[in-house]
Amino acid sequence: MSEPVLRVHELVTSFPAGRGRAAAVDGVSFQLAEGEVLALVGESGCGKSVTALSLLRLVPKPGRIESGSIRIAGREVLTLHVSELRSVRGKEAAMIFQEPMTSLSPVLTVGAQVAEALRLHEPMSAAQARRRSVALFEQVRIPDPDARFDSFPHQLSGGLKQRVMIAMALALKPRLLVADEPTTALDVTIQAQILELLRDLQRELGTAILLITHDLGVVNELADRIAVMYAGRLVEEGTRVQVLGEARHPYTQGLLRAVPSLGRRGERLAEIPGVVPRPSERPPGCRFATRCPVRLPRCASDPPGDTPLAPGHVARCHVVAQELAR
Amino acid sequence: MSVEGHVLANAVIALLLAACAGLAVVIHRSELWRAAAVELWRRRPIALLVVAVYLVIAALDSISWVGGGEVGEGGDVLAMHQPRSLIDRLFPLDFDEKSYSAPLASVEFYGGDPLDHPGRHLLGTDILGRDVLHVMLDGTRIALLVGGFTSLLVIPLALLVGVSAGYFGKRIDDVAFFVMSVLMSIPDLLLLIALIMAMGRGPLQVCIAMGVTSWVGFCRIVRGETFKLRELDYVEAARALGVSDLKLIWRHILPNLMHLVVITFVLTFSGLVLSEAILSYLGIGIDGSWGQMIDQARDELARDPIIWWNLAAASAALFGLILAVNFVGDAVRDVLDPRTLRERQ
Amino acid sequence: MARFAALALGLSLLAACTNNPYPDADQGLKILYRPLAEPPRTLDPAVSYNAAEHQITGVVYATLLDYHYLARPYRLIPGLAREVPHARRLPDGRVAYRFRLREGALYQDDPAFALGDASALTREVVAGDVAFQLMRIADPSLASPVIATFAKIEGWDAFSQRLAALREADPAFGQQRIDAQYAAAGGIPGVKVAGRYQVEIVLSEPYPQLLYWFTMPFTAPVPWEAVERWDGEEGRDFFKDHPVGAGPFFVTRFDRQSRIVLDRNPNYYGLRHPEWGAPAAVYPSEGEPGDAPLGRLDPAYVGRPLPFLDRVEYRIEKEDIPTFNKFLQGYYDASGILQESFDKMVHEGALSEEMARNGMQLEKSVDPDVYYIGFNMDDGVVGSSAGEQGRKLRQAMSLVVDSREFARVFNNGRGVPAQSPLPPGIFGYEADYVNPYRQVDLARAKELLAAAGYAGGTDPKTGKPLHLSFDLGDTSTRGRVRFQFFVNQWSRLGLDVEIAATNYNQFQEKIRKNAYQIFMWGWIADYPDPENFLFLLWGQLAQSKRHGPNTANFANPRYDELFLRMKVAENGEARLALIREMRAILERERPWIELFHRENYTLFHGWVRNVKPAGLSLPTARYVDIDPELRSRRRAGWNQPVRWPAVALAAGTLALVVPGIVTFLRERQ
Amino acid sequence: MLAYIVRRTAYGFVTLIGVLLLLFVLFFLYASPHEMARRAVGEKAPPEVLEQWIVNHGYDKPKVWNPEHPFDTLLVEHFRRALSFDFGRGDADGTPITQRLREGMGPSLALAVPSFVFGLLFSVALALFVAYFRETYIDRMGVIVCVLTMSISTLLYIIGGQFLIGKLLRWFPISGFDASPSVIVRFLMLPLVVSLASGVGGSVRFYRTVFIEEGGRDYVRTARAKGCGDLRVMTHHVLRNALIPILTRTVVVIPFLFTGSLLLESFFGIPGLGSLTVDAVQGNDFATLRALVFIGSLLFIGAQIATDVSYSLVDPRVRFE
Repeated sequence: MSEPVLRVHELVTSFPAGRGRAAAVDGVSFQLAEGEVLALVGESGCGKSVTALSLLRLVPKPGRIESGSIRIAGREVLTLHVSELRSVRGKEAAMIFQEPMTSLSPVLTVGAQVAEALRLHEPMSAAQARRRSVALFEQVRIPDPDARFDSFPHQLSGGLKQRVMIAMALALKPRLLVADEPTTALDVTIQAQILELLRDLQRELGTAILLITHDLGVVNELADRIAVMYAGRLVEEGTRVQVLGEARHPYTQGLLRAVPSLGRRGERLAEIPGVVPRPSERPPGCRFATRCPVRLPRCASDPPGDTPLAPGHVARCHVVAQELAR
Repeated sequence: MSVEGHVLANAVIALLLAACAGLAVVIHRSELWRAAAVELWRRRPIALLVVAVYLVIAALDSISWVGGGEVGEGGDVLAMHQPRSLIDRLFPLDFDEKSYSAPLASVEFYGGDPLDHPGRHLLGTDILGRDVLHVMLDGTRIALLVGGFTSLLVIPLALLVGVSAGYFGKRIDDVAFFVMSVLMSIPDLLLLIALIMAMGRGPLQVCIAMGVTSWVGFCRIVRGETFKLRELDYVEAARALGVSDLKLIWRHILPNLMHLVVITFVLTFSGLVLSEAILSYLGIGIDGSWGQMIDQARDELARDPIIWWNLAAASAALFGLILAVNFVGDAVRDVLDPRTLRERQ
Repeated sequence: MARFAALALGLSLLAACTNNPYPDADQGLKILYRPLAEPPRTLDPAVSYNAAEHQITGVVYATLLDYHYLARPYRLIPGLAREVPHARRLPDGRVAYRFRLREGALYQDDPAFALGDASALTREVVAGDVAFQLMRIADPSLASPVIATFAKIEGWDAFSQRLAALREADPAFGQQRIDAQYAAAGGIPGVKVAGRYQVEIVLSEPYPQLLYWFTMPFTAPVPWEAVERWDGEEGRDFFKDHPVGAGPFFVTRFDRQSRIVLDRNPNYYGLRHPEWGAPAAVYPSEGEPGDAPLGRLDPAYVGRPLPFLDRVEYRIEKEDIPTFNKFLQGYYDASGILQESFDKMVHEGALSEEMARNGMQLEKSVDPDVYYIGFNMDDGVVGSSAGEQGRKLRQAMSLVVDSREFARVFNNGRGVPAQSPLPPGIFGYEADYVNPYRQVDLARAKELLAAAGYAGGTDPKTGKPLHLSFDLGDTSTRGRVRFQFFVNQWSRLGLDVEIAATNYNQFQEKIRKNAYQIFMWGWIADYPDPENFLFLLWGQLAQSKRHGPNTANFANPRYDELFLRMKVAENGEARLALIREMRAILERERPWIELFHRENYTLFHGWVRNVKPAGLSLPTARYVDIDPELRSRRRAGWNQPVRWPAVALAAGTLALVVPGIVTFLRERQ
Repeated sequence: MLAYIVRRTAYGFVTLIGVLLLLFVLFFLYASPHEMARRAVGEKAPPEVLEQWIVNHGYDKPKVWNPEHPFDTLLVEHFRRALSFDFGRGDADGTPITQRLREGMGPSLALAVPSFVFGLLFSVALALFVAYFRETYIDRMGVIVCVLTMSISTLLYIIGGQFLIGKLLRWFPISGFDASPSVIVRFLMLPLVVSLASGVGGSVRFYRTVFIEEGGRDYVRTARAKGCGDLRVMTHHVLRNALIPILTRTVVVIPFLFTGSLLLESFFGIPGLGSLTVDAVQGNDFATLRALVFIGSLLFIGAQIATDVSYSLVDPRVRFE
């Protein structure tokens, strides 16, 4: 197998908390192959978005990446010089964000913002940039693309703005697209359209996508593989079928139970009791221990290790390990 | 200050103290405000203490009565007929020297004649031989009078106008808005000057003039916030349920404005005190203020050797107060309102 | 582009880094730089009556007579007149003076002269102009402060009244040309123009001091064209801002608020007609014994036509500290000593070594002036209508004012404590005279106050300390402190004196309108005669009655009678006796609290030549010369900017900030 | 757009009328001509002198209502004078006010314009710098320095500046003014430095907050994600967006320009409108003061309108109809 598009190893990203710092992402490792769609799922506050931002070193101050390794297309991002990093951003790996409303600068035309992305990486004239941008608009199915080029963000609907974001992200045909909750802020009908667009474009361009979401419906639509994250760590990872169909980690199971359409018929729609602990209040052992319905005594003190369940399917849970051992 | 003046001043100070006590009770009762106060104290204990010291000095300097004390032969007979405050009474009645003396000096600065009170003038004496420390302490009262008394005039008025304009809208709002835009379109200092010139010079006039100029800012913020609050769901719901306007304002609008009032008050305070210094230079400030001291002392920098203690004392006193208030102001804003006001500042 | 702009900005900053307030091109010119504390209110010679303004009007207008620059006691010499006229006794006790003007003296160039002759830029000074100016003084609409001084000229008051009546009767009359109006009013019978160059002044009674007035700008010839033309209408200047005279300099730039520039007048008779050898237009060849050693009789100057300067520049300098600092930097040529810097400048009565090294010169003189606190005698409390009570109050207040202490605190001890209005150097001043009410005696003052009915300073009517107002023409905090000194002294008596300060112009207005109680003022002699001081208290010149200079409105029949006799008496025992009696009246009545006679210390830079302190407000610019080369050299030496703090500040900031930047950038990798 | 400008100007005019009314109330109704006369001539002036003053200065007409000549009133006169810019003569020395205003305008602008422009550029640059290093000690130090400098009275800046820079270091003339192009710069330097020093603290602190806030917005992240460098982010994105609050602040600062100038002009002997104001205050010159307030408001209203209109230039979301 060739070098994966993205390889994350033992990533730790921290934020100040109280007197010290706490790791929002605490030793996360995963990789993403060419053309693959990996969904990173979890409740809000579990560190998904920070992981996504860490990939392009976009963690906002005062957060910072403490350790680990991030390789995009074989280049180590964390040690890149700032100027090289700039050439990775947008060209090798692009990002779309949750809020299309605020992710575009309100004082520039959307066309200018897309053209900027192009001209930052490839020398071209303004006219060329405009032509390419309009073509991109067409590609992301924006109606009347030429006129839209000169629109300001506030003149566009949310869906259109997200299409502009996608156009901007895919402008330079990056090998990796990080999509941070791309549909959360949109209406349900628009959500479907955007997902469809993403899927089509992914097939067309062969871009690998890291999809960050808490919506398992979206995951089901798009993802090849799924990684479940809880309190800064991955708790279960596997193919879509493995995780959605044969979830073993109690947290994943809880998540699935909380989704109406995927929950088993006849059972009460369940919620996971409690909330995600704050980074500074995490238990020393398994982080889910405080909320876990089936916890063992050792869960509170010993961090669980990887338990391989099937090829590509891993869970981190003492209970699963115990069951497996039995 | 005239003889009746000091009685009035005593009454005002009593009122202010009562208001402070009342405020303390209110703060203590309300969970939210108490938490804010605790947080404030945690963030800026030193600045708060400094402000408190100024307040105490001003309060002590505001309680005055006539009589007591004796002057020696050749002393200032007039002083015996004038009210003297608690602060004044910390100093002997006849504490003046003939002219300049350096801090803690035992002889006059020029000529070297022995002083009447050698080594007892901690900050020296000014050109007329007055104890600089005494003059400086007296200035505290003026500064706080300018800041505090003005706000006391302004806040109720601004609340009244701002809330009714924001809440009732229509004609009331039109009128209020017009008045505000008229006042706002006159540059502050010019308006101040015009008002003082029209009303005549004097402490009360200065306070009123400052009140009028700072009123607009208060009022604008209150009005805008009331607009917003009026549209809130629970207020609309209460109105739909037939709660009377007055009760609504009292229960839902006013309490939600208080944090803005507090923040604006603290933030305007330093501006007011600094403006007074400018007025003093123009000769329409309040007698005995630090601004006037600074203005007097600017000649002294030209002396050779220079006389620095007068300027230094007044500037330090002014600087200390403003700095402390500024720090407290920032903290108050952060504690009470992390966002809304920052954009308007 | 941005880099270029930054470079240009930096360079221009470097270039601007000099404290020279004058264009570099002016370095080589003989320009005398002088500060002016307030913009001149008026440069109309008929109205202007203050020392600073006279420095300007005195060189713009050429007077008929002048004082000898160096000789002391002061001596009259002819100016525009060919000789100093003698009094000619006429029947009925009248006296006449005949002035003969020099023929061919011209005014400065001015567009106003087109009014008389369309092609003219200037014209000759003629006798009619002298008469015209005298009529202007008499013109009631001008409110000249010296209108009463000339009342002895025959038909003076009648002329004033006729003019006023004509204007009153017909509003159109006032629209006529100004000289036509005067002609219609019939002129002043006592001012007779005889031919083109002669004018005779007839006085109804002897007034020997009259001649002194002809050294002052009041009586200098003024062309009617200028008055007519500069009327302030349709964007034209006012005559008071646009003087047109025949003097050695003329105004070429008048920015009221910032600067006034006087250039040498090429039409000046001294320059145009050196062959005349007019004594007032050449540098004198003799003086006091002390003048030669002090370089005031330098052969390089003696006998040369005046003026020597190219230009005189006045800058408005409202604050005297910056002004003095500029003097020290060499940007003003002469200055009084700032009280604040006295100790540095003067050491035991002489120039300090440091200053002497800088080539500075110190001139000391006691001015023929008197500073005093006056009571408005028309006032019901402190005035004469309060009778004995008022007198005792004034006496008590006089007894506690310690002028020696005042001089010590505020004037570095400069100033002679005044015992009477007469300063040293004026006939009638007696050094051994001691005024009993001018010796500080608190106990006596309290007794007198009690006798006046204000025991302990309490006003029996209100039961509170007696409230008086001290009206002053100085709003500065600096001035306030001074006045507070007196207030503090009076408060020792328990009197509550309030300071009511306005600016000087407003104060004059207040005085003019008799709206004051206690005031402080000074008088600088117009001419060296006791009459010029004692008339300040002559009842006929009361401010309230005739807008005269008797600001105290003092009116005492015996004093007035003595005054009239003293005025015309020759200096001698008889005159001294009269003065003594007048002095005794003042001593008892106390319309004034005499404070001090100023002791004047003036500093000059080494490049200023031919200076002689003149107690009278004589315009000196005519005689003074400047060595511009020496001035440039000294200025350059004194004003090297100290640059290291800028470097240090920049370095300090960098040292503080750079580590942060470095760390920041390193962390970003 | 044009319609908006017209409407905005019309309201500005109405406001100006309001200002005039206020002045009338203050100076004719509240402080009657009698009182003005008393203050100008003196508390103890006899009544006939007061009357004379009032007549001389033309304040002897009926105030609001004159049954015989309805337009011959102080109110009408007051409005006529202001709106025709013919302010008559000063109460203090009788010089035509309009002439003084015209003379004063030049020096005032010579100081106000550079101090405004440089102040803005300098504080924006400094704020960008500080905001760029946010969360480092440079930032924290910057904020503290800002608060410190804000807490010092303008008077002290001026006195200190004259003493230090003018007297001790001899960099520039201590005071004075001369409009000749060869020397004007050196006269303006010291007041400029002082005005920068006294004004910059508050501005930097405000702009820093703006920049940090804008710098944390989502579109900035987007720009970074597509490969914008820090500098480009700051200039193309943050600064462009921050222009709106900067503009708002500018309007707030304009009157302070006047305030600052007032002290500066008077201390440094610059014969502008500020000095004129100080003279008017000290000379109880009500007529001049009224004219100055009117002119000040006129300029300020003009500035407000200009600002409102220029919002449309920096913020496409603003549309006037």
